[in-house]
Amino acid sequence: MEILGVPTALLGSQLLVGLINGSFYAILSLGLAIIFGLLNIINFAHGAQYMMGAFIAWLALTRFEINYWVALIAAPLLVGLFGVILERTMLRKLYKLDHLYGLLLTFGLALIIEGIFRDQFGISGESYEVPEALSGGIHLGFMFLPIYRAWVVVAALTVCFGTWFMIEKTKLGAYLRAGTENPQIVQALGINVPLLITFTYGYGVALAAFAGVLAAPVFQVNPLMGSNLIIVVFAVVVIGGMGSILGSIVTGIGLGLVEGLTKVFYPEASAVVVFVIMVIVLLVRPAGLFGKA
Amino acid sequence: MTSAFDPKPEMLRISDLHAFYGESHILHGIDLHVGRGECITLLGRNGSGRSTTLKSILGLVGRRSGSIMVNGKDVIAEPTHRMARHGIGYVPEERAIFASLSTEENLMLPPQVASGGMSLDEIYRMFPNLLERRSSPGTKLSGGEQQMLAMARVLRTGAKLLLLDEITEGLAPVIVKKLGEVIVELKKRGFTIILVEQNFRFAAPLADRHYVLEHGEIIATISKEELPGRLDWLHQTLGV
Amino acid sequence: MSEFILETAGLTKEFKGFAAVSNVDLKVRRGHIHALIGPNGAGKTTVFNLLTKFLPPTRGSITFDGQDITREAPAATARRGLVRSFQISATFPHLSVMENVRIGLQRKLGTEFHFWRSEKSLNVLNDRAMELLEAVDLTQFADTVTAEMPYGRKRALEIATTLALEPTMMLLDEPTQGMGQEDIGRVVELIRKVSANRTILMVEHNLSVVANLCDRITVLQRGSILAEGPYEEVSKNPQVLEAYVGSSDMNDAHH
Amino acid sequence: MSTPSQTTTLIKPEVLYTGLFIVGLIAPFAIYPTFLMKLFCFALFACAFNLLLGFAGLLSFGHAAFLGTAGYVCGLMVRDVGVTPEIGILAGTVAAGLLGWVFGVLAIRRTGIYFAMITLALAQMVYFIVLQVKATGGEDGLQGVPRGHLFGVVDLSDNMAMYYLVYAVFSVGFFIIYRTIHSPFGQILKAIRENEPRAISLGYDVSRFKLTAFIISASLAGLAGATKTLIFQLASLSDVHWHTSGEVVLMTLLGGLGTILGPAVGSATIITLQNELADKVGSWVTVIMGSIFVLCVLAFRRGIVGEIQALIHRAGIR
Amino acid sequence: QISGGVVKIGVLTDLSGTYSDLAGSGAVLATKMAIDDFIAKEKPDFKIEMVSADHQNKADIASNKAREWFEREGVDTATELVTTSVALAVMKIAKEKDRIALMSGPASTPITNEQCNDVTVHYTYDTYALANGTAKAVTKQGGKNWFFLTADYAFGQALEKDASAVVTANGGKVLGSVRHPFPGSDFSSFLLKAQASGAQVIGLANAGADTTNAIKQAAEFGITPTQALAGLLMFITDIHSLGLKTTQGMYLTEGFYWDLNEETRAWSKRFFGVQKKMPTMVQAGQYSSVYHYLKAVKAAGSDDTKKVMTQMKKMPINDFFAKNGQIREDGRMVHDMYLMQVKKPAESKYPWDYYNVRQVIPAAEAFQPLSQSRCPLVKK
Ligand SMILES: Nc1ncnc2c1ncn2[C@@H]1O[C@H](COP(=O)(O)OP(=O)(O)OP(=O)(O)O)[C@@H](O)[C@H]1O
Ligand SMILES: Nc1ncnc2c1ncn2[C@@H]1O[C@H](COP(=O)(O)OP(=O)(O)OP(=O)(O)O)[C@@H](O)[C@H]1O
Ligand SMILES: [Mg+2]
Ligand SMILES: [Mg+2]
Repeated sequence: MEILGVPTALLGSQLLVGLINGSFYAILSLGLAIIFGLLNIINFAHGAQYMMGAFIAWLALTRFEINYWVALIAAPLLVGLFGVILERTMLRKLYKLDHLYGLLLTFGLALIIEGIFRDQFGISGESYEVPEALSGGIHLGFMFLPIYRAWVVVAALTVCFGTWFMIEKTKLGAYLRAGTENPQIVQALGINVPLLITFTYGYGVALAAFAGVLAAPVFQVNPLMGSNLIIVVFAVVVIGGMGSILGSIVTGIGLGLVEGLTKVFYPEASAVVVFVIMVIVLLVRPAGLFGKA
Repeated sequence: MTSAFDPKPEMLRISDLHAFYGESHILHGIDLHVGRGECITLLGRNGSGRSTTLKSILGLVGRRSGSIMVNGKDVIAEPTHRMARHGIGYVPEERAIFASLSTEENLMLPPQVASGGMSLDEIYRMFPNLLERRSSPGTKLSGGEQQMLAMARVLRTGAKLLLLDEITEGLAPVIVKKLGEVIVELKKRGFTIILVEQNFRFAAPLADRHYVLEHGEIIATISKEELPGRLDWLHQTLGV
Repeated sequence: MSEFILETAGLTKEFKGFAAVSNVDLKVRRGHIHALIGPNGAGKTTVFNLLTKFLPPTRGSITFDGQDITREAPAATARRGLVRSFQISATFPHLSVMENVRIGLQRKLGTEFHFWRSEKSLNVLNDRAMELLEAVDLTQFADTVTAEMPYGRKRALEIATTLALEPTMMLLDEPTQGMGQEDIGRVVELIRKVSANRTILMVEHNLSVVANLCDRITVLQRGSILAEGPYEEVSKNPQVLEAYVGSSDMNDAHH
Repeated sequence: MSTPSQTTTLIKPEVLYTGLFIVGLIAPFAIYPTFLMKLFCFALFACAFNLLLGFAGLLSFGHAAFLGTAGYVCGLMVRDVGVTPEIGILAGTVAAGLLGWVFGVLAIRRTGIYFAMITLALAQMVYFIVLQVKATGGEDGLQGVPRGHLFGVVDLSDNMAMYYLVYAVFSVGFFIIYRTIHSPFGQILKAIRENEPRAISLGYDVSRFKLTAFIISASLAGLAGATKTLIFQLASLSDVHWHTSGEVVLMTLLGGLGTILGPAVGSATIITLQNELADKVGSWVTVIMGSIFVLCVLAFRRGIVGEIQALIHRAGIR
Repeated sequence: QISGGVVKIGVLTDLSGTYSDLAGSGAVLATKMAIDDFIAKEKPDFKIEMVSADHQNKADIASNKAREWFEREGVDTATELVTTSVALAVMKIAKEKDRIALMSGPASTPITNEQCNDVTVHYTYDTYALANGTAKAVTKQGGKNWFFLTADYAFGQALEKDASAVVTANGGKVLGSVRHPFPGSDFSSFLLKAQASGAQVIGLANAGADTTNAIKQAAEFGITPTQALAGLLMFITDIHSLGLKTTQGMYLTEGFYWDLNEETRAWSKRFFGVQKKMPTMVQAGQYSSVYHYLKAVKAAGSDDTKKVMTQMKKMPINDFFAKNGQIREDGRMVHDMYLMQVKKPAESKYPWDYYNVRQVIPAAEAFQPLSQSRCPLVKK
């Protein structure tokens, strides 16, 4: 069977691959959306923090023989802590200002982080082996699915929906949303907003690092692995609606799929398809697919 | 004016409070006190520093100095979010309704800091408008509805010292009247209230004492009893 | 010329099934100061938004000066001479007071797109701007950055800027909100002064202001017109008293 | 966004600008002209960008598209069609203006971060097209553009001749920006930035103003790009890359957002640093650039010119 | 008759970007070594200086720097010049200013074809040599059916075109190709297409991170054992970063390998002592080209461009890098190339022991023959 000259088996496998990539988008854009939602900061350093996650996992394995599973917890914690420090020392000073400044600061941070890693580890990057327990794959009939990729989807979606639940369905979420709008008043109501903000940034950053550890066995761990991804992830967040948690998750997965399809039918355009969609979406639905106008 | 024989235990005492926004010095040494269950007002022209006084109590100004005693404890060094734990509730003049939250979420947002907060039912009975708009997002409310919500939000928390900034602003007379009743009721229940009001007709009968501010200083303190005699003076200074 | 400058017929605005304004037939007589009052949430601001095209009506029509303006763009309506103020003061905070007024005056020159022309070409407006500032008693603030002025003065400035357009009709949304008594007095006088030769529609909760200024009052409740007439008449209407004042004496509602 | 307050300058603007103009005339005798030319191109680019961000409050994150497109158009016209350089520059500018019109129509309906993102997305598409189209030479860039003879007469391969052309282009561009800011149009633009609903209610068709500003800014960015192509005799992909869009934001911010001279000063600083650091610190360039960003945002938000103005202002008060 | 009494060599390279590992600071080091060795060995009567700069892969920065060097600082030759856009820009300026451009890093064939000029030497390798070497050898060894994974830009397309031609010429077949955006990070979709094509060999017509990611993911999706990968533009640094486990068995073409013989080992170990990495062919070529240039200057007794160029073309190159290397009239330096196969992890005995040399491709076959040249300088 063929659809538009493409065998359905191939199409199926492409969709599956799209879903896998979508999971990465989802988890990265979720982190961005949370940070934007609460801090009103467009975290340009997100890509660098993702890269840090991957590098920490690699360093842990090669220098200290710390395995993947420990790294999966430890790297986000470490990077999250790094995020907490950044927030306490720098970002904190920008909340009252225009979005622009947060974007610029984190842009600068990204340059610094990437520059340092590049100086330390070179540009070609390092290779991280798929952990023993997840190596190999399953023959699905239409394709060979590496077990690790399946694990990525499961892990990413679990974390995404867990986070979504925490934010949308608990009081914490209401604090977060209210804190975005008027931190002073929320404080006056008795909520420790600075702490809340610090932890949120830390959490968003930790999500990036988590994605980084997930990505380490899939992609070559290199200092620029995040900077190439980040622009696309921005687009995902914007299409989903800035600050919308569910929006970022769903859009992340959806765009992964769309991109997968583009790779089948018009591969050259797969790098811009996200941007084309973004322009169309914003013209039709100004606040993004899930954003509130 | 401060009588040593004041029977009511002191809820709040402010001494020599200075406040700054950036470079500008707004409050120049405010001294005032409120006993438990009292209601006082801060009067003054636009820009005289009434709102700033309330904000300074909560630590929402750039910088402040002096002392702020709540229940006998100096809290000036404490961060804003701790003030609610001391039982202070605040209705800001700009209302500050959260746009991304629905009316009910706005109501449910503040944590309960003490017992004695009003239940949702009580609140909806007091402000039927809110019941009707309970699931509508905060910013879609009309000006007056937002004002009611801001007031209601604080009543839920059980805060015992209420700082109310221009709460009658933009409200229809029927609601203003109701608010007056609410405040009388609150006083009865032992709440302590600081009112900042333009609507003197509203504030006058409620207050035990009036502080008149000008350029960030208290220029007069008028007790309830003295009020009739000072009306002319007030009229001259404030145009009341 | 019709005796009514502004007429709406069956004006309705629904938000997701909730009718904020329903079937309002509002008629504003030329030259009047007309007040729109009503309990909170009655739909007054929404009516304003409809009249000035900041919201599209769900149903109904709006006629201004004999023209149907129901589907016009907001800026076009403003150019017709139907100009609004906002419930929260609306100035250009980082421009000087003089510049604020000139923004209003500038349109007449027809050079607003002339990016090649020096701004000195705007100096011809200065005299008129000063006149307007004088009218609202702001001459001594002419060079002040607007943000630094007290609230009441900003409202006055807003009115001056609006006047610069020489509007046939002004819509004022709670012009005295947040003002001290002395400012209220000033603004009331101001409105009275500028009402010469033009029509004013205002929303106002301060009934002493309404009693003082307005020729005619429309009372909205739950999106519909509850009563209409001169102050004396409306203030005796028991329904109005109940819905709006909450007592049997309108004077209770004066600040 | 911080807005410049009306500064009491000790020096009259006319004197200041005349002085600077004369400095520019004699500069190439002291400083390497090619470097100066590059500097002027980026200064013009940043000033054009600042017109939009600093005076209309619109953050375009895709301005490289105009710089690059104009560069390619000018290069192709001069190299392949064989027109004289001034026609090439004109063509590039017009192309950028047209592109600006397209971007503008699509983007100005949104504000804030959405505006930035739409412009970024559109610019990414332009990047994609430039990468794909044969005529641009893909990642090799458009190479070997002759400088040619200005009006068919003046040989521009002489660096000094080229310098004065660039200087003239910059001066004209800068004057247009200066004039636009201090024009009736600029006045309305400021009003819109300050309070958009109010501007509408005063009868101004806000989107037309924004669009006009966008087109002016895009055209001038194009002017800079077209000139740049002639200077280096090449147009390359990095001109349309989003990094360039980011760089111009940095230049503007570093120099002083919403000040007239700021972007020029900022771009001069960045270009000089890039040039000097390239030899000295090697791979640490990005780290240093990043640190400047961070420092700027945290400590010198008003930018170089903004800080100086504030100093003068303070001195003036005392 | 040396201008200013100094021969000044400019190293214009990518110190911070994508190519910084394969050229970058290693190329600067190689240049320094070449100068030091030359002074020690040949005792020249002129002074030699070196300047270096990071062009950040931007043609305009490179162009600006090169101009400044030539016009202001009396630089006699701009060297290294990785990234084609940089190379093309600088060679034009060199021509205009009558100076020399020595290119070790860039890969594009237009440098010695359409764009060629008489002041440029393309020294180490080019896409033709790599694609040709690998594709021919693999096809000949039975890898008849090919599928290309191509970076969607001029460079990738050129690689694909060159390699396809070689495959068909040697009796192979190209079953198809897929263009992926550049840069990409996830190649699984494209690899699945390649897999579905049933080709024996998947040719990677891309470079850098794209290549390494594709290789890695091919292994992950179980493609590699069944289908073979052929890297058309790979460097030892890529192998180093991917590790032998993922790359074992791959074919690639190199212009240099540190572990070829005593000479290469000796030089490379000195290099390693400073850089902590073994040299790539670009870095080794950089040394060789600079040394050769200096020799030509000495021989010509002048740093005049024309004289030095003539001298460089006249003298054969014989050092650890090349045996009987020759600079042709189109500027191409031709020398032997090596077809390598990546060792299995078990075969690797010591650090950086990565390759088995499968074939030495003689200079005459390794590069595009002059007869096919599109360079106007070539008299036909
Ligand atoms: N955030 C701020 N930054 C700088 N100055 C401020 C700020 N808020 C208030 N001010 C200034 O402080 C002074 C006192 O303001 P405050 O709001 O306390 O006055 P108020 O008595 O409440 O009057 P109003 O009726 O206007 O609310 C005013 O001059 C005002 O301009
Ligand atoms: N955009 C909207 N979406 C949903 N509901 C809205 C919207 N705007 C207004 N409403 C509702 O419509 C009703 C009328 O609002 P409006 O702002 O017109 O009241 P108002 O008469 O001006 O009241 P107030 O005196 O309190 O300002 C209110 O109940 C409000 O909650
Ligand atoms: Mg106040
Ligand atoms: Mg209203």
